[in-house]
Amino acid sequence: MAKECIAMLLAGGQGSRLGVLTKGVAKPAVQFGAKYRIIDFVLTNCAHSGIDTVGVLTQYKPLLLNTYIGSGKSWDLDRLNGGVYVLPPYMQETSGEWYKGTANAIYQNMEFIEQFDPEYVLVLSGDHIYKMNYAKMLDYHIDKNADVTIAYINVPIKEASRFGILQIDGEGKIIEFNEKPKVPKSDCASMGIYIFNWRELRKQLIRDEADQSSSNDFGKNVIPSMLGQGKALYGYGFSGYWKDVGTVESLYDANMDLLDSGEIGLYDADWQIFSRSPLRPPHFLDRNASVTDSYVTEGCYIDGKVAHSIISDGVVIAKNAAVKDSIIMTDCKIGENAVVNKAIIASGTVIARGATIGTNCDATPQYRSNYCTGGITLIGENLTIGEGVEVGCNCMVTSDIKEEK
Amino acid sequence: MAKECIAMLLAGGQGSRLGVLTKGVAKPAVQFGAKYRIIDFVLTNCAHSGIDTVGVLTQYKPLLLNTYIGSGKSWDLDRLNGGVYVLPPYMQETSGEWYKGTANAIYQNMEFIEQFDPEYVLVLSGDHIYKMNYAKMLDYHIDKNADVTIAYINVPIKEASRFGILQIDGEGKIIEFNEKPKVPKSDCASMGIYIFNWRELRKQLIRDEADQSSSNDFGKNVIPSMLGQGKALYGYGFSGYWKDVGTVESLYDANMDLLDSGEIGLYDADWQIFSRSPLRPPHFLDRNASVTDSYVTEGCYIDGKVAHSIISDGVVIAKNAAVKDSIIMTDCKIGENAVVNKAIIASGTVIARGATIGTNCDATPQYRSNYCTGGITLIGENLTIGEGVEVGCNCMVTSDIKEEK
Amino acid sequence: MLNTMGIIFAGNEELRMGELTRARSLAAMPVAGRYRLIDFILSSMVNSGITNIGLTTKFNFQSLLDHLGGGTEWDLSRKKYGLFILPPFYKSENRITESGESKIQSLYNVLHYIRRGKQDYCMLAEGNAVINTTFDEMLDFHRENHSDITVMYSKNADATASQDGCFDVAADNRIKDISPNNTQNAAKSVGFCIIDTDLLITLVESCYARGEYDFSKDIIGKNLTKLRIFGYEFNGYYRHIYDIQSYYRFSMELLNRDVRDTLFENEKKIYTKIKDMVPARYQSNAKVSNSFIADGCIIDGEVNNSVLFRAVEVRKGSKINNCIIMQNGKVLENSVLNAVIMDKNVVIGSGKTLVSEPTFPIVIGKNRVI
Amino acid sequence: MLNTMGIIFAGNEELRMGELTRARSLAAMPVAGRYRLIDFILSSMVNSGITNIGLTTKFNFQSLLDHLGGGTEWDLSRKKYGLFILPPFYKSENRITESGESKIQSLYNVLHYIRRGKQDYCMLAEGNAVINTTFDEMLDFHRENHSDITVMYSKNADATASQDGCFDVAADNRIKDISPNNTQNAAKSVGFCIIDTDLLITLVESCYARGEYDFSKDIIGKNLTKLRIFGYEFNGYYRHIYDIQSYYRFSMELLNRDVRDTLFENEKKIYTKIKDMVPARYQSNAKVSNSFIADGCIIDGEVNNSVLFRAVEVRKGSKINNCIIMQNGKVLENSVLNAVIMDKNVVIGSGKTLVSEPTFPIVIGKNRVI
Repeated sequence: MAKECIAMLLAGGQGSRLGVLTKGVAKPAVQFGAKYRIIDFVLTNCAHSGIDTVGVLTQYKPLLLNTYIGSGKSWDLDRLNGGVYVLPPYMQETSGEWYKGTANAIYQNMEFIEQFDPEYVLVLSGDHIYKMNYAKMLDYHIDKNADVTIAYINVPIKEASRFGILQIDGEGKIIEFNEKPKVPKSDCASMGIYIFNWRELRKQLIRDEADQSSSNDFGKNVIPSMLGQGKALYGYGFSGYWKDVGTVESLYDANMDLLDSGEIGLYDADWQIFSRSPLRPPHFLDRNASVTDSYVTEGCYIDGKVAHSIISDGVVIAKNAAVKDSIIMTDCKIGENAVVNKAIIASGTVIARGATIGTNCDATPQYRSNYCTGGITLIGENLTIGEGVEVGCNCMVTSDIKEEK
Repeated sequence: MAKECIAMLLAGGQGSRLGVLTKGVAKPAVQFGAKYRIIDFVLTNCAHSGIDTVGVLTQYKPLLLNTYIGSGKSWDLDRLNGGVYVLPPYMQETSGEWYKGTANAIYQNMEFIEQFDPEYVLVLSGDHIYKMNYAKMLDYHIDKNADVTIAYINVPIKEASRFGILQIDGEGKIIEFNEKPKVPKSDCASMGIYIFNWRELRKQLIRDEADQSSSNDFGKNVIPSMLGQGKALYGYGFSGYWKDVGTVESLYDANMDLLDSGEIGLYDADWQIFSRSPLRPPHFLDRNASVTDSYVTEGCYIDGKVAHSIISDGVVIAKNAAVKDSIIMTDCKIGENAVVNKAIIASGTVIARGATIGTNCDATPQYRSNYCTGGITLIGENLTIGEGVEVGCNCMVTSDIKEEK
Repeated sequence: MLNTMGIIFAGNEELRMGELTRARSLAAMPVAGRYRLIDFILSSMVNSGITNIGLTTKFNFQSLLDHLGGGTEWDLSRKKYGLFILPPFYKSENRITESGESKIQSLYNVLHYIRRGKQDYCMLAEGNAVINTTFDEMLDFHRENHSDITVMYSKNADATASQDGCFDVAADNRIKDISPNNTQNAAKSVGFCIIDTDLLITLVESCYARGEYDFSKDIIGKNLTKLRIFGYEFNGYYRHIYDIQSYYRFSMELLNRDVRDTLFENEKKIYTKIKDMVPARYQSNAKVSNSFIADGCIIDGEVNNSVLFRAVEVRKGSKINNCIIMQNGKVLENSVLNAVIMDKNVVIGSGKTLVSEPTFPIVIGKNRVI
Repeated sequence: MLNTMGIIFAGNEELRMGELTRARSLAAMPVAGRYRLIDFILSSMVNSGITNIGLTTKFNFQSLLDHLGGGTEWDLSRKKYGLFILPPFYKSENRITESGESKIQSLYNVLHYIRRGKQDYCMLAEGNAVINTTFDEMLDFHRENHSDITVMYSKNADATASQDGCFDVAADNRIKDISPNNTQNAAKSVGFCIIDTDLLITLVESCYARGEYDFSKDIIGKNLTKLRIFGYEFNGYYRHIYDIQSYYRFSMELLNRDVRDTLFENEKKIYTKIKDMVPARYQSNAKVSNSFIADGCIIDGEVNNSVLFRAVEVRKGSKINNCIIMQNGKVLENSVLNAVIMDKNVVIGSGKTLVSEPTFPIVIGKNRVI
């Protein structure tokens, strides 16, 4: 059952810059846009690109991610030949080792790849929001006769130093690659999406593994080394919505982009975003509800005011509560007269009646956190913020706050 | 979705006493009885006992085992609520650690168990061949109001020192437990099957984990400690076929038991042994074939002589070849005039024409191996034994043997 | 409840449902924003631990087939037993359907399926009931009373809904008589009964042979003295859907929190086919109250006292009151609707007015553009 | 081949199959030890990358439904498209089937399904073909020739098997005429064609309206000059099963290694429903040669030139020659069978003799005890 191209999805990172949001789950499993999780976008891309075999490399708190992926049915990846496989680190005869870097993670799973005998291997990361037809990128790769093709996107030059930056010639060939350069020479940022010829990748992984000084990372080691060896590296330009949701602020912004720009195109009938839906009834808006400019999904009960917000399944918003510019995750409860402003409330949390989140910027300096920038307040999962409690902006709450007596 | 009882199946061991058979796979994934794998028996037990939630703890080379288990559909364990979950070791915020012992493996997955909020946890190992209705054992456990119930079987007293040995009183209460005692005080051997009250187990696991001197093993540490604490431990007697297939010889014997005694009862319509079947056509016996006292499964082509043997799927046995008292695994090819006697040939191996395996006991002392006792010859997977080569008894072959020129 | 098999009569075709059941069986009727009618009884059986369930079908069960698929979403894609859709049987010689109109004929046609099951009890159920319950206690009752047939009844039930009539139930719970006395407080059949499987086979064969096709009269009524036939009272919420009014009435009852909670906010879930849908989107001009809204809707108008199925669009300036709008319904700008039932894919142009009273809802058939 | 939808005519009911198709459609006929006839064309379509497949059905398709379930085992349990079983459509007013006898009537009844698909091409196929092929090249041929309809033909084919007749195919591959010349070397229809979807809808509607129901005559024959209709030659192995002789003949051909290899030892698999079975067991007195044996068999007698389906038992002293024994067949001690076809669950007692010639096999119906 040889496959032309299989995908390897790097989903092992903790995503520690997401603060308390990744306390219990790996970053790709973080909720997004009311009913999705971050990984849905990449798995959906695979499904629509006709890539039916995907290895998902996990190691950080994979339980929820594994359960969420399940048989892969939700992304049409429960295939007879192929499908989705979760690949944790494992023990060999003598010992086991954790994934050291992105390249090492693939290296440790060469045997998995071999069983499909693929021509090409697509390497993806599980923490970006975008829609991309990998089949077209593969056509380009084949057309260019490349050893590796790297997808890139043009970014504002002032942000370029956060990325791996490509310099490409008129033919699309990469002539220079710099991982997070201080002085970027172009605005072509690597999206962390690679197509390799498998035979070549195999060689490079073995070579990289043997190099004691390597940190076994694609961007830092393998790609620069291949460039040095004179291999054929090509850049594949992508234009369209693409967002790295690595920080609390960028995750918030990407959610708000859904509401404001619609650029990601949730309504594209030919490119439905697949996700694993919970089984809940439609939501109910009661007599006092007012909901505008918002996404609301199943199982919610709303009797309060919701403006410009994203409401996940099973959320209860009581009478006279006011939620604005916020992201409320699964099964949160917002009590009567509570106010939630520009906040992310992680799943299962209760904001008790009269509590105020994110309105007074000077309040609660003790919760201020470097994770939260741009005036965003982040409340962790399964917490209770007591009656009448106030939490200020740029704060991150990681444990219950009791009402003041 | 609270569950009365969930199972935790320890499948992480390498099973190194099986020699070359576990070179590429974990022991529970080793083939058995033409179309089964060892783990099928325990998963089948769960299915027929009405236990619909099973965590499979893996860490040694889990790829084939994970792929084999898949969605669990083959064992009716692809359930909407519950089903089968593969649980590898994972990374926490600061670090990850491999499973140190059987108890530690469960300890590391307490969060998994908690989500089902079970009353009882059944702990199983994935390397025994037996049929058992765990529902009856659970009834017994509940009836006795036990903290833990241990299934035991009566063994010949001379073998008792290989096992954990229970001493039980007239009520079934365990009054003493000795792990592999030199001088066994009874013939009641623990089968490594435990039912715990989950609350009690949780406490014991935390306590055991805190004990620096513990090797975090149920038989060595947790059970003796609970006995010391005066907990209510009961023994549940089992009679019926039960075989630990931990060594090459015991694996061979268990296969031969299938042929000779039928004690395991493959034909019990109410207790079908479930397995993941390959999709292959019926097998074909050609004009020169002679097959007696044997099991043969799908996709085979046989034109030679097969006596008292077990032939897995896709095996080809050419004209005038003679296979006797042997176990031939998936996709092996036995060439013309080859002779295979009392051997286990692992999958994908070619015994070229005229080769002789296991007839001359004095041949090839260089391959003699401690793994192979009782006159059994073991040939590893995907090897080629060249034309006319002879391999003696009690030998283990781990690499190709070229024909002598 | 592992020793019981289920038979659901999903072949009913209610002419009183008019256009709504023209191309689908009643059991496949969309209800409650994202479900089909069959989901309720099917889920109740699954939640009772019944894993061998057969559906008798008659005409036009394509939408039922598409909805149920292999049964996976109801946890009925099982190795042993599972969900069986039982199409009508034809004698090939003369191409005449034997499936007929009555429960007894339907049962006769699926006797091969009933015989194959190894369960001692058989639960017979109507496919058009809205209910979320489990039948464990009813089975216990059946066993404890050494009952041959146990019929579930309710005193609250909507009388017109009862398909198997009313009963006189004695103090010892035995059914004394079939009663014509269809009053408010009568014991009305809820449409579910438990019967010993062997007995069912015998009764069906003997009735069929004699051309007696009325379940209530010929199986219950005629055997009241010969067999132990008991009534089991059910006090919970249930509704039968059998005409447009009962459909509309139930849909409006969903706006009561108690009804929603009973059916959906329950440890026992109502399973249904899952589709990928964007969350519901509320635009700047949305004004929605007292309404049940499914995913995929895009609302920029006013919606009150209504049930909106998946992917319904209500544009700016439109006002929807007391309506049921099924999947992919579209109401363009500045239209006014009151007491309208829109089947799937109906489009209401801009500036239209369709107003009736809740006692007489307007029904618009599938795919219509107005 | 993602731009093609498949329609399989699985409603055929061949009276020439006698007792073997009394309670099952021909497409559900057990073949080759563990398969059903439908598996071949279904797998060939799946292996060609067709993911939207509809099966037209007519009578008694219960066994087909049970076999196919949700389509999982053919990789057809897909989010978008997948496998659709299309039961006959009835007008509810008068309960008259519209499904009719002909392909054109069948197609007319599933036009709603055809319209829903977004594929440009439609592959029409008979449900009774034994074949393992892919249709990619045929589609390329169809496109390259700007063909409206491409019909697969074979010169080797068994003439009586052709349902759509023979053709005169010109050097440029265009079909010139429908030929009555059913000779050894004629271009005989294999029963598969590719047609542009929009054209198919138009043609079916227009034929149906005029009461023209003969696909070969009314769609191919009458349009030979108006449309570009091409023949595509297929040289591989295929067989149609249409009567007892063709069924028996094909089963015996399975004893040729070439035939088995073509069908089964191929990168492209024939998918089927998987059942749990013990491996085949050979006892001490077993003497088996030139036979195709499925799992679950227990053999202690002599078996030659035969096909044994799953869980067949042949006891000591019995001699089986040139037989086909379907699932759960049992031959007790000391019986002699030659050229017998046993349907499922047949039991032959001990000491029986049932002997015929391969040119005239004895057929024993399902569940018989002899």
